[in-house]
Amino acid sequence: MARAHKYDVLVVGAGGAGLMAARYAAQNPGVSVAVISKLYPTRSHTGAAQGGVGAALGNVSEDHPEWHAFDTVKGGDYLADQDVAEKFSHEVIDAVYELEHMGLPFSRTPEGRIAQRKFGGHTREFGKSAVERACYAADRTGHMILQTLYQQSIKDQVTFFNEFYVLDVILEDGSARGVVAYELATGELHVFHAKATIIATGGNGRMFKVTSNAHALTGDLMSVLYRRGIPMEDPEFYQFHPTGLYKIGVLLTEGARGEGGILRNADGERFMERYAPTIKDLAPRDMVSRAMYLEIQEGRGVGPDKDYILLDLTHIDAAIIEERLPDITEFARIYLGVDPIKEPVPVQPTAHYAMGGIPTTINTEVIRDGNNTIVPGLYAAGEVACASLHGANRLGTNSLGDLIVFGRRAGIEAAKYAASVDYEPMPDGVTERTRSELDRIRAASGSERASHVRKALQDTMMDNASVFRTSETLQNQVEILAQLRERYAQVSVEDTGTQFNTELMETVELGFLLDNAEQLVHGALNRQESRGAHSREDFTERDDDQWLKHTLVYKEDDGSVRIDYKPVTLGKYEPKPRVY
Amino acid sequence: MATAAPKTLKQARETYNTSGELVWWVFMRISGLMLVFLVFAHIYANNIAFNAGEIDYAYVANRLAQPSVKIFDTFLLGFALLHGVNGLRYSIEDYVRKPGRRFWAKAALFTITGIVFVLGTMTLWAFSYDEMGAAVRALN
Amino acid sequence: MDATTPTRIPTGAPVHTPDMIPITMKIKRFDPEKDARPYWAEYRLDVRPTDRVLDVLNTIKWEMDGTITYRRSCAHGVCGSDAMLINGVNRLACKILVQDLGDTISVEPIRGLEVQKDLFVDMEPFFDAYKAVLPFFINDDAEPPRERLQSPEDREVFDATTKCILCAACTTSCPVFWTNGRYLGPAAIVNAHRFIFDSRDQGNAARMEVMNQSNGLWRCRTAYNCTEACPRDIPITQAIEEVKRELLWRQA
Amino acid sequence: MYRGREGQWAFVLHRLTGVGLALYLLLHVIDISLVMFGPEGPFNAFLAFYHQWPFRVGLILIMAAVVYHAFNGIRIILMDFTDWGVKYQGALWYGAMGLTAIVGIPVLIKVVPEILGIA
Ligand SMILES: Cc1cc2nc3c(=O)[nH]c(=O)nc-3n(C[C@H](O)[C@H](O)[C@H](O)COP(=O)(O)OP(=O)(O)OC[C@H]3O[C@@H](n4cnc5c(N)ncnc54)[C@H](O)[C@@H]3O)c2cc1C
Ligand code: HEM
Ligand code: SF4
Ligand code: F3S
Ligand code: FES
Repeated sequence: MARAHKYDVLVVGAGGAGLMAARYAAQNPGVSVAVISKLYPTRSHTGAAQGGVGAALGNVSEDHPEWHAFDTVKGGDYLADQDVAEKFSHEVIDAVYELEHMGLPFSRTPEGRIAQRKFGGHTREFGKSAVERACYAADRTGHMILQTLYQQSIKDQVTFFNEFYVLDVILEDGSARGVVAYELATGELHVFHAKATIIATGGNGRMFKVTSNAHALTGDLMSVLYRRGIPMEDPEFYQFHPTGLYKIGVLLTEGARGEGGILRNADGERFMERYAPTIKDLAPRDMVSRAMYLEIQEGRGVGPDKDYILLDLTHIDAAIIEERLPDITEFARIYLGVDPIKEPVPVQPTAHYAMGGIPTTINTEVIRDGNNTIVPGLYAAGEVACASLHGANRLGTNSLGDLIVFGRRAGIEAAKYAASVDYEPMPDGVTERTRSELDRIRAASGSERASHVRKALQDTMMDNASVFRTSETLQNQVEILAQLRERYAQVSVEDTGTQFNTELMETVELGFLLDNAEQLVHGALNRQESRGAHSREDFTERDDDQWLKHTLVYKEDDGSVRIDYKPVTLGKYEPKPRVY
Repeated sequence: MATAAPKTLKQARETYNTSGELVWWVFMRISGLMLVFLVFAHIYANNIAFNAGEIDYAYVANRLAQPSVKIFDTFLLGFALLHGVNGLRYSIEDYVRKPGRRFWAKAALFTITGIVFVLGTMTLWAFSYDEMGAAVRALN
Repeated sequence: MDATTPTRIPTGAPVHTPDMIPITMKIKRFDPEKDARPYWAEYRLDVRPTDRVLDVLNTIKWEMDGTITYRRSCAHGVCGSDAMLINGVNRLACKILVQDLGDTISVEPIRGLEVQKDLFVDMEPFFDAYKAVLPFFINDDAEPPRERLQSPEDREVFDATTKCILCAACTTSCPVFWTNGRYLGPAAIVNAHRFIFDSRDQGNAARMEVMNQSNGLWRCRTAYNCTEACPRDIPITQAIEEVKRELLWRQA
Repeated sequence: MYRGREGQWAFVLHRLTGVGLALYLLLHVIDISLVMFGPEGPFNAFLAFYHQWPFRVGLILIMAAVVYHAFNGIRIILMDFTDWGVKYQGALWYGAMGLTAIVGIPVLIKVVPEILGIA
């Protein structure tokens, strides 16, 4: 039998968003809170974030939340919901001060204030020139956020269930009742009964071959809810970060360009001058990644295979590099044997961030359709969610902002909700679905290995659905995905034990990844325009008349995919061509 | 593994019982410095200025007949014993893991040290080696 | 700093993908459901010299033997999942390359924590020690409307110890910790240091009390294994000695 | 064996020599205390017992140990109270070993033959 637990508020995921949510939920006396995570909290990928968190503090030069909101909307190619962007750009200022009050060790200005630097797409006076908006702690901002939040959760005595994999969300009569989780240590299933459940499980970058994302980022809960009939919003907008280390994808923060780093092609040319004359190397990521691909396509890539670009930091003072970018300097030295102080670093675009995800309202309530129908008791925040802040392309530093702003909102909203309702009854047999899937995999005798299917998925997604897409490559990928699903059904595991069966979990995660890829590819195939990170070679223009709307991808009961759309919330900022 | 997370200060206090570790730490350093002189002088006197192979009762008794040696050796004995016994305690606490055994090991250590200290002090102060020395000289 | 027109044309050393080489990987394995005691398993395979040890483990798990079990996530040394005893020293598997190790590599679980399966060890005692030092910011003054000020110099004092990723490489390399699992261990002290020397923090009295306990700070015998092992290059022993001195002057 | 570096071996040796010295000290006080029983007492008999080979070699080791322990003890104190002590701890250890040799070897040249009863 499954072990049973009961908490008023349940947080799934212990990254920045999850910990922030838990903290705020726990501040309500009488509301019990638990956090479930498949990793120890401090192993969450928020810790990998480097560059900074954007907030218009104006510590280095004049700045205003309105400018930030504008940059967010424009960076998102006008697909961002403008009410969300406005609220966000104001609230993130408070949230950053709050982090500081929790002890976060930001780097400092000479006056002792939080240090800020330039970042891609952040500008003064609605696009005039780059502005210092990214609040940073060297190139370990995410690490500091994650550690600080975890430290506070120790102070607050939050209850954690670590190395528990949430494999199902219990939805009954349209409302959420809790989750089913697999305990890695014992192989047991646990049922968590809750009044409110917050999903904060991060991204899904592992569906691509070259990615900055951790092995653990397999889009689990995006898939779980998708299978449960909740649509995914805007999954075709997947961000490729321009500067991943060549071949391995480890990220070199945009902060490197914020500090003056320059991208060069094989001719040594600063090619971004041609693509974005005003802010050059600090253009939004989608533009830079595309420019890099184009340079490579046109034969100006570097190296024996002419397939990478150089990030040049050699003109920057060595002391500044060591002080402000110590970690990425080390990454280049260790993994490529290149010393950024002396030589330019080989980079290539790397799969980085899902703009889309579980659709939510501005208050992080999960919605189930284009009419914004709320799923009572279900909340989502962080990279896994799509409150439509990032639109078609996220600006650098806006994800960490997203975590703290919407993580906080989720905690507050969920606790408020939990305090106002009683536990709804837990239906019978809630573990059946999970148990039978696990049993099926354990008992399978097929000849396929999960790793081979996953590799095929990652390679083909990279080829067919990454920076540039065409109807042909996407159609092709739809078929490949169907074949991969068949192969997935043949996957068997060698480890049939109950304790610490990581092979079993990797296999389950592969199933989740396949769903994530399906959402992305279908969303992309249907969207016949180019916008933000979604770039169609057969539809190269943005088409606001037809496509200024959010995609919703549904999984039907028969396994087929249905696409629907919902309108974008517009506001002050009229959609305009995006030039920098 | 489910962890009802944090350790409060109270729990921390319960887990770690207070003691004078700091004082001992300082003592180890001060006594160590003193011992450099005491031990080296001791070795010099007994092994370098004198042929260690020829040490016998007479030599020892003669030495112990001098008050300056008595005082010097008392310091040496006290510091070396305290320094050594505390060092041995460190080792016991690191290597003897079962609480019961650890208790007995330490009890035995302290008892033996106590006895040795008494023995040593008696040797230094309770007897007149002048007479004994004279007796020996007479014997020869 | 704005080098709009390049004065020289840097092209960088071309990055070649080196050829595969054969290696032998020895892994200390243990499955509580099958084995009475741990044993060494050997795998022979071809890898690239620039592969991380984690890549090698992945290759074994994905191509040769799916039962092998270890923690990993970020794969570039920032999450702290995969501290292991590699060729006799504690390293993160994702931060050490085959070319730095030679063609025979041995991998064991980190020491001093109970082995649960293969390279999985029970991390709870480690985190308990960490939690005991009150590793969180304490300041009960009214919060200012904006940030608390801190000079870059004051920020610099504790910079090194903010880098800790709680990988346990240090604590499980410490000879004192191996035999006396109740010793707080270097990781906990590092995290105490991070707050003790933060000019904004006020919780030191309580923290020092924990440090001063019989299994606290004073058990450190300056063996430096922790410092050698730390994948974040934190000068751990230096930090421990700073805390010792701080505690000493405070009590004096 | 954990492949630690200077610091680890310095610690292991310091502890081994410390424990060795402490145990020797206990024995040494006991045997010297036998002088209390006067010239006819067991003292000389004990000395004869000590003159057996293993004890003679042991005594030489103890002398080497005390020299190492003393110099490394000073190294530890330097590390505890100065930043450069920590920074150059490796070099200091080699220094301690070197000093042990410099001080120890002449002493041993003088003492070993005597203890071994050759001189
Ligand atoms: C290398 C890198 C650098 C970045 N730099 C920046 C930057 O400078 N600025 C910026 O704004 N953004 C940056 N980002 C983006 C940002 O860091 C992430 O989007 C953000 O950290 C995601 O946080 P999260 O809380 O949503 O999820 P995560 O931090 O990824 O946490 C996910 C949590 O969910 C848990 N989980 C997942 N699946 C399950 C399951 N099935 N059951 C139970 N638990 C589960 C995990 O254990 C984990 O605790 C960067 C991202 C990367 C990869
Ligand atoms: C000669 C000068 C000496 C000096 C400078 C010296 C110095 C030190 C110091 C500084 C320590 C503390 C080590 C630490 O905390 O890491 C120590 C430990 C110790 N000393 Fe000495 N000492 C000397 C002589 C002796 C003698 C004569 C004995 C034997 C009686 C002795 C036995 C020990 C023991 C057993 C330890 C504990 C070792 C450990 O915990 O690792 N020392 N010494
Ligand atoms: S101090 Fe270094 S080795 Fe120790 S846990 Fe932190 S990062 Fe790991
Ligand atoms: S290895 Fe251990 S003894 Fe001290 S210097 Fe490091 S904690
Ligand atoms: S996998 Fe994250 S530190 Fe190695």
